[in-house]
Amino acid sequence: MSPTSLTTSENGSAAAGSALDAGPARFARLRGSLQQLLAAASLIVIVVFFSFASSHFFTANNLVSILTAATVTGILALGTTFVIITGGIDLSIGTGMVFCGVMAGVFLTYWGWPLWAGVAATVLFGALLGLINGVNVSVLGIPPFIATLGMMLIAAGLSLVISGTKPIYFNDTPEFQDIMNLSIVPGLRFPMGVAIFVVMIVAAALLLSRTIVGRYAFSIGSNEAATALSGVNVRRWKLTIYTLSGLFVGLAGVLSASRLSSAQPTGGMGLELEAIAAVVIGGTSLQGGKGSIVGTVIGALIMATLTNGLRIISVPQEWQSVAVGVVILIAVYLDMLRRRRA
Amino acid sequence: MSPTSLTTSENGSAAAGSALDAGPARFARLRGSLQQLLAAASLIVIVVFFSFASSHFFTANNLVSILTAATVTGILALGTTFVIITGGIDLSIGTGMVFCGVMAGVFLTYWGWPLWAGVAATVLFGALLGLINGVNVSVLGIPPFIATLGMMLIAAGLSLVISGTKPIYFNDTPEFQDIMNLSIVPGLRFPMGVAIFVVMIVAAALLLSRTIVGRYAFSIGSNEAATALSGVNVRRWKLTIYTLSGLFVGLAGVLSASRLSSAQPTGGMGLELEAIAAVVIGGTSLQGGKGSIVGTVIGALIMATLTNGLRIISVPQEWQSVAVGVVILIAVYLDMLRRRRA
Amino acid sequence: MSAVAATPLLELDGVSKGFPGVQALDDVRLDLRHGEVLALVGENGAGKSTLMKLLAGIHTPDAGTFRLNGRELAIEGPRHAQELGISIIHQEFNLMPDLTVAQNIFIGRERRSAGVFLDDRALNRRARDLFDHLGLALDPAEPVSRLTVARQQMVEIAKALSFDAKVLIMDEPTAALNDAEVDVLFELIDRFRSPETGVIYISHRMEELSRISDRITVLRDGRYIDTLDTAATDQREVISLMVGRELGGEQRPAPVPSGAEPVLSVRGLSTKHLLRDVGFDVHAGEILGFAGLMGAGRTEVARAIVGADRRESGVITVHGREADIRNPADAARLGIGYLSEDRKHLGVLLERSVRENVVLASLRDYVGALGFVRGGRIEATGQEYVRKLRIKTPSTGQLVRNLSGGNQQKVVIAKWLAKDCDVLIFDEPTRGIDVGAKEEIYVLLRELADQGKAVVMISSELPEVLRLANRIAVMAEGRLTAVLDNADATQEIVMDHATRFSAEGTLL
Amino acid sequence: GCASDTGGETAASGGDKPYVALVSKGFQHQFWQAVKTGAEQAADEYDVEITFEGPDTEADVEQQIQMLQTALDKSPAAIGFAALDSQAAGPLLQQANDQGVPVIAFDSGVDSDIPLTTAATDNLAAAAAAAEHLADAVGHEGKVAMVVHDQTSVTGQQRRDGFVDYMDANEPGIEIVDIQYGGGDQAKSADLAKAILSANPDLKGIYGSNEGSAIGVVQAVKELGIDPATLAVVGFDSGQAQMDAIRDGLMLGAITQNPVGIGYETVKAAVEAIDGKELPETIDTGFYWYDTSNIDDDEIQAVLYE
Ligand SMILES: Nc1ncnc2c1ncn2[C@@H]1O[C@H](COP(=O)(O)OP(=O)(O)OP(=O)(O)O)[C@@H](O)[C@H]1O
Ligand SMILES: Nc1ncnc2c1ncn2[C@@H]1O[C@H](COP(=O)(O)OP(=O)(O)OP(=O)(O)O)[C@@H](O)[C@H]1O
Ligand SMILES: [Mg+2]
Ligand SMILES: [Mg+2]
Repeated sequence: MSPTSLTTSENGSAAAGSALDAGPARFARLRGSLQQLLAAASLIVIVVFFSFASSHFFTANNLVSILTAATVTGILALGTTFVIITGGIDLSIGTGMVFCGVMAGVFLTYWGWPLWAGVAATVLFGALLGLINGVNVSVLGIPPFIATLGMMLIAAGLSLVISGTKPIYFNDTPEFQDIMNLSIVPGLRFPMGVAIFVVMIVAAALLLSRTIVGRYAFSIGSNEAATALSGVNVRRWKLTIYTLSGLFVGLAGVLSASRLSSAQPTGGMGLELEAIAAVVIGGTSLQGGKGSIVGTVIGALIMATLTNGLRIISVPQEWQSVAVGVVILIAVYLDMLRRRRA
Repeated sequence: MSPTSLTTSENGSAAAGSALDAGPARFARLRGSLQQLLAAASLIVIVVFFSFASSHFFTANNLVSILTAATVTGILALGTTFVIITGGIDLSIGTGMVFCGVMAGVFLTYWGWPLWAGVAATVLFGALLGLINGVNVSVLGIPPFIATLGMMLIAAGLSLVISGTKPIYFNDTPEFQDIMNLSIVPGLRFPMGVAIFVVMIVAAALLLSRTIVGRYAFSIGSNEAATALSGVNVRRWKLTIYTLSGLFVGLAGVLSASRLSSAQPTGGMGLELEAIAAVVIGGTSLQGGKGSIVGTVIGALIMATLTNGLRIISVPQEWQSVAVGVVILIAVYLDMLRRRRA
Repeated sequence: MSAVAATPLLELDGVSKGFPGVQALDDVRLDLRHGEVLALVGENGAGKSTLMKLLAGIHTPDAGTFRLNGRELAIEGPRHAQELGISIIHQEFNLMPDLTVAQNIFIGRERRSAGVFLDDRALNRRARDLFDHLGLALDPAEPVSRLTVARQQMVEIAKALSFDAKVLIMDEPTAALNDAEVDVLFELIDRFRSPETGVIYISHRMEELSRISDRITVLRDGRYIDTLDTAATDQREVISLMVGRELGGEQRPAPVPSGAEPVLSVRGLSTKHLLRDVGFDVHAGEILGFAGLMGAGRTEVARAIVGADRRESGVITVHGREADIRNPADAARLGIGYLSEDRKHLGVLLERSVRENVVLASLRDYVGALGFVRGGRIEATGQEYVRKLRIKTPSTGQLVRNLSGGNQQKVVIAKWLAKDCDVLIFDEPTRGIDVGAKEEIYVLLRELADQGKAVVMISSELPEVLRLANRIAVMAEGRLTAVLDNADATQEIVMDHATRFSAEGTLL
Repeated sequence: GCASDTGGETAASGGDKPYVALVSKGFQHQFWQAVKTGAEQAADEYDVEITFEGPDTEADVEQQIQMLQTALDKSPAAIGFAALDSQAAGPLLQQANDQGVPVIAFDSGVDSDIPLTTAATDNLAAAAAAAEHLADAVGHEGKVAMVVHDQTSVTGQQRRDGFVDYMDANEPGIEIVDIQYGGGDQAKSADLAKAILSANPDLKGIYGSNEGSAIGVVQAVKELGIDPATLAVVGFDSGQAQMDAIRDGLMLGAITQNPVGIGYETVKAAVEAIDGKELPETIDTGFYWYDTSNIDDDEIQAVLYE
């Protein structure tokens, strides 16, 4: 029995095989995006709910406010999606972002660098922080939770040390605040920061689904040992991925400092949980191997919309976190049901 | 060749095998505890360092202060060790503890229950929070990170709602503060809370290593699917373990409210990271399946000692978090090296 | 023959490798000639996989020299091994479950369009070309997590063959395959074989050796024993070199007189995707074998019975009482144990000790008066089964991860032997177990049955089913096509029933 | 003019009352709850609708900006704003100005000419008063330490600097041996106060810069069993625990601001702004020293909260 004869001898499966050829892949992709749309169902429900609850909610200005609010956390969440897909975690993104903001102040105000140089240096500084995380995780073998927890504390401390515990203002480069705030749509307050967020979403989505970095992120998260055995230099790619996440942290630092027209040396603590929550709400698994950028964006928007909407309808503040908690539970539970049925 | 003849025919490995035969369990245990001692090496180095750096460090009073500072986080860490060993995580322990404290105020002050009843009810209330987490995780299948994040937010909000955002004082039950504060060693201010902590350490260690709950926690964390297929009711045991962790949260709530003689409805946010950090520094893996109570206690003590020592030697605050971050990285790295060599 | 052919393709000499408490390899030598298939055999834990892992660059040897085409070299890592033309199919799968079949096969060798972007469509096309060439029916776009163990094995094979390899190492590639698939594999090996290449083939299925190998190298307890020409030897000699003794002859069991009511009775069992109206009985003292092609649904029957998968319909009766089984814990309470075919994912706790694994299913029996588990008795049970099944391990405290594949399998078997079940469903229980140990396990199963237990044994090795089962149930396409008495069964008859419906298998 | 523009929009939002959004620096602490109480009193009195929000911690500038943005999106008739960082809020304040929404600053000044007035305590002066009382209590010599609630916020810095500057300028015999920051968390402040006390057994006095810090210090004194006669504790703000500590003699006394007054004045000023009235540049809401001698006075009781 030669393989060829085997091939021709069976009818059903061969036909099925060729049927799987062109159509089904496309069909699967279509079904995939339909599912993604369904994943957005909670978001849509939330938006519809608030639209009925308050006339101030579904206005161009407020929707832009939501996007603006989602921008910084969203960008952090984008970067950290890669890390989480490898099965890692990055707790340093919050204070790391603050640290990057302070460094922007150092570059632009203390050292008087030109705007472009300061911004570029800040983003690269974020990458440096990511690289250090990467070294700790993939070269020294420290568990990601600890490696990035250490970095979280170090970044928080150094932000204070370097800034002298005072905010740094961008007095010499007033254009700095335009990076986030400049309105790019006449008539509407549509800030450039949101546009940058959108660009980063597209970039992250392409990186994750269409490039080798993304492919290896999935592969490492799915089975790190097997990936290494397949001849992939896992150590190097983990370094790359943490560094990549650091780039997003640097950018978030620029945007947040730009938004506040100042480098605030405090805060950032807790932001990492928010960003990770956005990622996980979006269906990315902390076990690694599974995840999507669309999901993360939906997760970030769910969080931002909820917070905004509850404020818009003037829910007492102490009830707001209860409401957010409950809605997150319900949204993720429904998403689970949907996935399980699919 | 019978099994026996096989054993005798071999010299190298069989000899090793038989040498390891009877004594081996005991020997392994001895080596085990020796390793644990080595795990404490970082802690010892830290203690020695601060003892030399300041004469005020190694005094009975200050050591008790360190233990007191470690008590509440430590008890949270003990409970959450079980959850982490199953491969889960509990982010709700910080605000959950605050919520339990508020409920202690409700039981004792608002409702005027007798002390014992209020305390018992508070601990059980913690268990209830844990049970809800358990249901969300193991019955509804919500990922632990999200399930407990939701609970974290809900607990934070409800604490404020129920207390009316005001502290509740234990005016009717002034003995309440003795639970944590009563000095039980004449001459030395050794608070009862620390003694309770010690009792809980022993209880947790026994539970983890000598009872079926602990065994199943390891099995589930090691391979949940295989454990389930072995006829273990994984769902029920996960429920049990989250509930158990909740008991510790309830107790921590009692102790922290007792320490402050008041139920503070705020705070708690961030405590979960501290407790989880203690667990992970102690060598418990967030992947599940590995961990120990001794490790957790060492982790909690490392954190408390570091914080205390840095304050004793008056390191400027902004440098303190840098120092803590760096020391954690080094301690865990060295511990990794030790394990790898063993 | 040219001078090139005179120097072996691959030569190992004086190779040693030790792990804490174990000398896995001790002064081992081996040579692989051009164009040959060299079988590597030995008992579980003999060191076969360890030797191959040295070749794959996963472990570094403590001592020894490696020569490829006469050139001495050191293998620095998996990538280096690939570059040297050494391609390996590991005993344990090394697949990324979340990636698709095609992504798995070409991991690390992705081509990029415009220098940046991956083209999954092209990747799938490449994979489909490969499958067409190899004669495999795999969907390149399917996530590996959805594949059965056997299909995963086919992916591993396809992956290994997709390299331009000179030395192809196969570590028990047929452990999860049934006869038809084995045929295809051998076909593939034959086609791979050329004057430039060679194959090292590890297997515990002795009957395969004469079909595929040119020479046989035997290892025992980490030491080199001998190399034989396949043509000039027979199974008996090989086995005696491996285990150092003669094995008992084969006899085939007779049906057990089905006396009273069956212990386990299944009626009208259906599942959403596969099973259609499956019904059968198992009696006390009986071993019921399940035969069928890959994907016929034997595993699914077992999983549906113990409640690991959802049943669409069907009644399960235990000891005459209708049972409400929703999950494996319910099944265990009713005395039904299920040993899964997927050892790594559904069988062992890799990071826990041998003894913990052994008592996992029966842990409740070890709880003492105060609610504490009795460590001493657990240790005793661990040692009992290490002895009974000859599990090769320095102590019962050894992590299962550090055991050889076959010894891990023995641990899983021990787990169910240690629990007192009325019904044992064993799915591919002897997967990766050496011939000697297999016989011993058969004896144990027989003993269990003789003690009045009902045993269901699912196996892809037909000779094993014929050797052991009193009755044989044959499945095809999710349906039960026959239940035969052992006396009425031959390989041909069983195969005939197994192909009743044109099953969609792994093969085209 | 502007006021009437926005008035129409507000009507759509719910009632026909003018809507005043207050964005504070916090909401969970007693101090902010007291500010809120004052604001609600004024809201009742002047018949306006208010909301009161603040970030979870005073470190979270971004969250506050978010809240200010949302408040603006609700088209309020006026905004009350306690800036964590004036400059950071600059663009939004400008937006408020553009929308014609009057802004009233409270608690601490907003470094901008957009707010029409500021209702606040002079924290520098208040901290100096605390220093003065502590100096008196320790006999103008010896070591003192400080547990400050925050290192970066304006109030944290002012309550630190006011204290330090006073000591530097007026008390050559007093040495400040340590300044630590506890985030206003009681347990954390207690632990760090214990460390300070362990490291400086001869400490004469200690200052806690807000409610949580002060109670933490008292807790540390209790846990270490230090004789209150040998260690003077000076606090800030009120709350039952602090008042009890003063009555029990564990704490010498404390500075209280008038948070209810701050809230009240803010809303009152907002209403006046909506009505187009002229406002003074600042509204000083004052601060008070209280100790066993005056804690039960009506004037003091009026500004204390439990
Ligand atoms: N990482 C390890 N640590 C400790 N011992 C190991 C490790 N890997 C293998 N061993 C031991 O080395 C010996 C040889 O194992 P190996 O896997 O090579 O056996 P094998 O011949 O492939 O057996 P099988 O037929 O069961 O697959 C075994 O005793 C095994 O327990
Ligand atoms: N063509 C297929 N593609 C993917 N999955 C399949 C296919 N056929 C069956 N399955 C899945 O495989 C399982 C059924 O095969 P099952 O494992 O029960 O068969 P088996 O007879 O035990 O064969 P083997 O274990 O050798 O694969 C079910 O989980 C079913 O969903
Ligand atoms: Mg092997
Ligand atoms: Mg099967």
